[in-house]
Amino acid sequence: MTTSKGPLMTAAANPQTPDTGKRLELYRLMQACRVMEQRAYDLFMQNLIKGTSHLALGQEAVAAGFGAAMREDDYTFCTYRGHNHTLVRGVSMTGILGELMGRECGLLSGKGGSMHLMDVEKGAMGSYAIIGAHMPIAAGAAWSAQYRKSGQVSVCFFGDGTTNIGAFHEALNFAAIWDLPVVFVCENNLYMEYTPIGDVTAVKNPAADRAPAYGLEPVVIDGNDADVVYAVAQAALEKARDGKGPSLIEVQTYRHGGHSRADPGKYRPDEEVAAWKERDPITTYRARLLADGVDEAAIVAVEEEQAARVDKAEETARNSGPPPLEIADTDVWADGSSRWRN
Amino acid sequence: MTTSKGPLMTAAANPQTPDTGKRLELYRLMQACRVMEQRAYDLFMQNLIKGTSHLALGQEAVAAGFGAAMREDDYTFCTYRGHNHTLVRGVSMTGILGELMGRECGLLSGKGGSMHLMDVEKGAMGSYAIIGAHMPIAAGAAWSAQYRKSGQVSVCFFGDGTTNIGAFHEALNFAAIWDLPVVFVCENNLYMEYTPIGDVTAVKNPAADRAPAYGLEPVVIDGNDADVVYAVAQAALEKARDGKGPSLIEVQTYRHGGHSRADPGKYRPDEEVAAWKERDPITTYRARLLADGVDEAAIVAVEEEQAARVDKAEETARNSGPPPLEIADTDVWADGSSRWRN
Amino acid sequence: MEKLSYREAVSAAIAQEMRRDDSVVFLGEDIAAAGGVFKTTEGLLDEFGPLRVRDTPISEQAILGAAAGAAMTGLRPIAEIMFSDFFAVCWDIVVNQIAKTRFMSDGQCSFPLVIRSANGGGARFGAQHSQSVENWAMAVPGLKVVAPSNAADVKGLLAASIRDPDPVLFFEQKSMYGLKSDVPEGEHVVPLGQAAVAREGSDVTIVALAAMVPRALKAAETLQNEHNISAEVIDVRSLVPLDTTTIFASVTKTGRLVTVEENPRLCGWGAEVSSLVAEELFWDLDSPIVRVTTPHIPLPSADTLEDAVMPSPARIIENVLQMAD
Amino acid sequence: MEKLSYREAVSAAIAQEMRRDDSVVFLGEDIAAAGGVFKTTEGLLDEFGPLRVRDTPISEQAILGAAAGAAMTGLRPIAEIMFSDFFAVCWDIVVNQIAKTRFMSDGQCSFPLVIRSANGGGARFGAQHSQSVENWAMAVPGLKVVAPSNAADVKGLLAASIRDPDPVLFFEQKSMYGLKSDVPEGEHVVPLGQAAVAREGSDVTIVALAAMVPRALKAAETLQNEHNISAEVIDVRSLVPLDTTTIFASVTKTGRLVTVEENPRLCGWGAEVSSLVAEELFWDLDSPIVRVTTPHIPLPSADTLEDAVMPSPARIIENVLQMAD
Ligand SMILES: Cc1ncc(C[n+]2csc(CCOP(=O)(O)OP(=O)(O)O)c2C)c(N)n1
Ligand SMILES: Cc1ncc(C[n+]2csc(CCOP(=O)(O)OP(=O)(O)O)c2C)c(N)n1
Ligand SMILES: [Mg+2]
Ligand SMILES: [Mg+2]
Repeated sequence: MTTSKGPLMTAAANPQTPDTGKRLELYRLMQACRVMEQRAYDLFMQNLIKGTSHLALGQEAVAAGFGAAMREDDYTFCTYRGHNHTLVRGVSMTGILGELMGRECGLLSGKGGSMHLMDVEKGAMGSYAIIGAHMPIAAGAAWSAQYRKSGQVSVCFFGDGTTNIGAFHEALNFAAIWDLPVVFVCENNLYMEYTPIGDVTAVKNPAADRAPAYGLEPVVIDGNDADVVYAVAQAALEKARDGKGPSLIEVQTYRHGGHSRADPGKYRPDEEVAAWKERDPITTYRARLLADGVDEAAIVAVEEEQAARVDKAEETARNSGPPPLEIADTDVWADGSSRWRN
Repeated sequence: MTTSKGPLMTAAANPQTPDTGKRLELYRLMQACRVMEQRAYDLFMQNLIKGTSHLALGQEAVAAGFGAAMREDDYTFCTYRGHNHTLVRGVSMTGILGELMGRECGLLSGKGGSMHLMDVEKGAMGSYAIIGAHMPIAAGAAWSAQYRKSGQVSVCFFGDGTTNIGAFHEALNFAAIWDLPVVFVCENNLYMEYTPIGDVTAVKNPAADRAPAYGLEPVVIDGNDADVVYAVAQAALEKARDGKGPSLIEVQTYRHGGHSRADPGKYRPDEEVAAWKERDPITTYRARLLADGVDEAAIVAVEEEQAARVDKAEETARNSGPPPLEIADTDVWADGSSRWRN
Repeated sequence: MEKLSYREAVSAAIAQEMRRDDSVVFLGEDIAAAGGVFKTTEGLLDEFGPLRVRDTPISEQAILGAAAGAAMTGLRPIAEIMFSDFFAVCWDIVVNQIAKTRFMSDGQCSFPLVIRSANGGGARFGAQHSQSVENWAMAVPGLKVVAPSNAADVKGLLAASIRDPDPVLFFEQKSMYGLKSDVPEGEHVVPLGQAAVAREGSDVTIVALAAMVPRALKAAETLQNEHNISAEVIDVRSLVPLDTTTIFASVTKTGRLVTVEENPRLCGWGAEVSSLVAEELFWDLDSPIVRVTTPHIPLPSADTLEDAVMPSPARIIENVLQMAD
Repeated sequence: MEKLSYREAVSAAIAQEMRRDDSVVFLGEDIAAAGGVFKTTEGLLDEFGPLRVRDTPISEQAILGAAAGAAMTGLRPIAEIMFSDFFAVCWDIVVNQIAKTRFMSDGQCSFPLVIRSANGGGARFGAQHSQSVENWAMAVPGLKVVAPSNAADVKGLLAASIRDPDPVLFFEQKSMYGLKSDVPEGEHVVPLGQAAVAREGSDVTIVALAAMVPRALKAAETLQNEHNISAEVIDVRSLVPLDTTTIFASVTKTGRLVTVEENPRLCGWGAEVSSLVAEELFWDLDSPIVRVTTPHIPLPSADTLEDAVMPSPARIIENVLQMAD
């Protein structure tokens, strides 16, 4: 791990233990993500979710850590693997599952799909399915916040594989020269789809080793430790809000499953998968809470609450019909239509 | 300047003095570039060159240093500011001036223009006018050489402003991971068109400070010293030919004129222009040759030869007619036609 | 009325809109301190300052990404892509992000932004700086596409584009930057989606865009004077929304249609207009529909070659005469 | 004959060509070790080794730039762009570099390369992974554009594309990957630029491409059985070169033309074919030319919505019947 002495690495090295309320919130957010995505997996198996879907099982601490640290009006930009980043902003679980299932109750009435979750009111500014594209867009939202002096920060999540595409480079340089309030979070889960990231990347840490190319501090943190993520997120958000510009944070984590629905993930050594499952962000966090004396009943209450929540969400989504066909060609334009002629 | 200890910086710090024959060749190449581009400027003023043109007056040592070091079958990829890089590969001066003038004798019969000079037989693989685009293409030619085990090296020239576009990033990473025999040469002339490069770049040395992002040695050299450029070019070419992969070399230089035909270059402080003109690569090299005991007659002979050459080239081009109109729609396809239907 | 060049009308429109709306911001390469490589944006930095008029690096994806993100969050950005050929390096942001996100989000967000760009041939810049690419944009759902043929329309249509709640690609034909014409003084806004009848006529309808409009008008004049053919010339002005009402009314009257476009041959807006008429006004047609285009080739650089391939008044006349045979 | 899926025909063609020509190399994301995300390239790494079959980073500009540079210098690269939507991130290399450089260089260099890509809708992938973008390519001079409708054509046309001295964009319709059909065993090459008469008929010509061909055939069957209308179905196969001979022969015979395309409405190949016919076969037409397309919208994700907007046999039938009225 890089051992820089900047504010972010300091936060990573000495994460202040948040109060129990916050820690239970982190646990709750992770649980919510976990049960929702496990349910999504089951719904696939029943062919109730069509198309594709990219789960982040195992990566929940990243979404939760940032979700817990962000201000209500901050912006999230994420990817096709963005169910969790969207959910932690307070977005409806029913809306998300409904969208995956293509139902009327879906967040986007079935027009977006699993790769495009978005809830502008909650600051979930969209999930983008073209690698890297959302990075300059996130910078643009940060520019807007800077111009409007709103104090909002834009947080942009992406993967290790994304660090090799042109838009990554342009967005980082752009954000740096304009001191934009944007936090770029690279979730290094070791794979670009089926290819180990090291096979296609000229440096060891695909994001952190590039940070100096943009005048930024190299930062690599443990993405399976919600406390660490939370602490670093707070530091980066504060830095951005203070007008001190962007951050690039490399978060080491792992997806338990394959890249997408179609992928059993067999290209990964069994021991590697086993080792990371040992480091499951949720079970380890649960153990830590208990060790730190948090009441098990409070933990179980969170678990039961989220289990009930996902059951309810699934039920509502199942009972929701397909979207009305009339909406298929609406909302191309601001007038609600798709009319291209008079 | 970066003070790395790698082979390229070593070559830059202690350039071996080439023999007099080679030094006169370097001088001859620089003279050829200078007189050709000065003539191009005059031809503009007479409106015999239409459209636009981007001169590299003041940057000749870069083209010359590489031109003198490259093997006959190596590949050059350059930009709209590529008259010199093309010329030094042994390309016809008449062909170049003729192309700028849109004449039948032009290198491309008037179909390419000043921004697209190309002479495949000489290894001048094209001048590209979209910023950054030729960088992955140069990598591709290097890949081909590697696959064919031909020992050829691809040399790719571009400007400081080009380091901020996505293709730069993709090409560098790609070349690095495949150990491609390609030398990327960033001619840092301090300006991206009319904008000082520092205003739009997150690091001080736009290329060298990014080299580590691709696992490469940071290299900054004096691009107005033909001996230094030649030595570093040799080292980089050798490294590439030995299978040791790509290099990224930042060459500090300056264009005496504006960005293009339309630009008087007024955004630059007078003292800056004056200081760089003091460091003219040609007059300084001439003085050095004399100081090192090279016979002035030999130097003058080179000058007279090139003066005569450009006169002859201009005359031939002036006497050449416009290209036959029939060629306007040929050579879209390999069969020579532009037929898109049967 | 004041006489403005096509170029001056650009900055006039931007200034007009920046004065009335603080949320209008402007970014691009060399647009601020240098006033634009085509000198279309001179004076804007001085009047509106460096927070609203910003020079960028050569990072077209970042430029348009920034515009997109800003538009989603309350601003009305104007972005310049210096030459329209460069849309190719940032096409994803245009077609996959800006054009689609409102639809995908079920209408949750808007992209009130304008991307201006210098388009088209005639400047002897060679194949990578001369394309007419308004067709690329027309083919993509979610983009409005505007291309003015004179200074008054530059001012009025650009103002309307900036006010429009949807993303507009605004193509300035670079060969026309120097042309001066009358422009209404004071606030001037021309609604999008209304073609102009540039010349009335009764025998044949010539539909043209941008730099092809003056050529069509020239052809129409010769057709009248030398061949006694009365050509109606329609300036399309905006490809999306497309004013089929005006075009159809003319074709219904004349029974004959010629489209004149600078684009290469295949899949241009001319094909779209032609096929619309072939579907909806078939029974009104008195003769085949003719498209005049540049051949399906990249543009050559030499002046003589470039002039030979772009549609000329002579080529338009020739086609109309053949049709009348 | 052997039964191959559309998917298997891809690797069959690549293997066939790699065996006969050492200069054929193949690169793309996850195409080697993983055998492709659509499993179209399984076995190639094993047979041809890691020097000829190479996995790349997510760097589409580098992938196509590498292919371009390699093609200029003696190789015959095949590059995969995983989804055709991603052409937008590397469009410059395609349209400004690969398509133009032969012309600009006065014929000095060739680009014998193939870019394969999974194209089109029907997989419920949403708007950024479902577009049909063959039109984007057709509009650009210098690109050949191929889109097969069955496994035999995948093998034969892909082989021909690899042998072709010009750049070919090869669109594989992802909704068809699983479909099996008869494919000639042994060497199989289908020349580019020849449309296929997929079904003979005399009353109306239906011109279709790729996944629309089976839909057109289905419609033709119903038209025959239920309405006694004899429809001829033409599978265009390659948009550039375009086989106007076969299309025109059919329209001359039937006097009626319907084009069926998956693309959004504007400026598609259907408009091109329609306007060609409206210009050159006007007097042979017995009724307006009709284009059936997806509406001018991004594709929605939900299965019900996606099915509703893409051209269906029912929609084709309806259009033909209206025409016959
Ligand atoms: C421009 C582009 N190229 C390729 C893809 C296909 N693709 C989708 S996800 C993916 C891998 C991304 O890896 P990474 O950035 O590490 O993110 P992760 O999936 O691991 O979260 C690829 C190649 C794409 N969506 N966009
Ligand atoms: C993609 C793209 N964006 C913008 C331009 C316009 N443009 C041409 S040259 C240039 C400046 C390039 O600066 P630099 O890389 O430093 O090279 P120099 O001209 O100084 O040699 C720009 C912005 C272009 N040709 N291509
Ligand atoms: Mg990853
Ligand atoms: Mg420069």
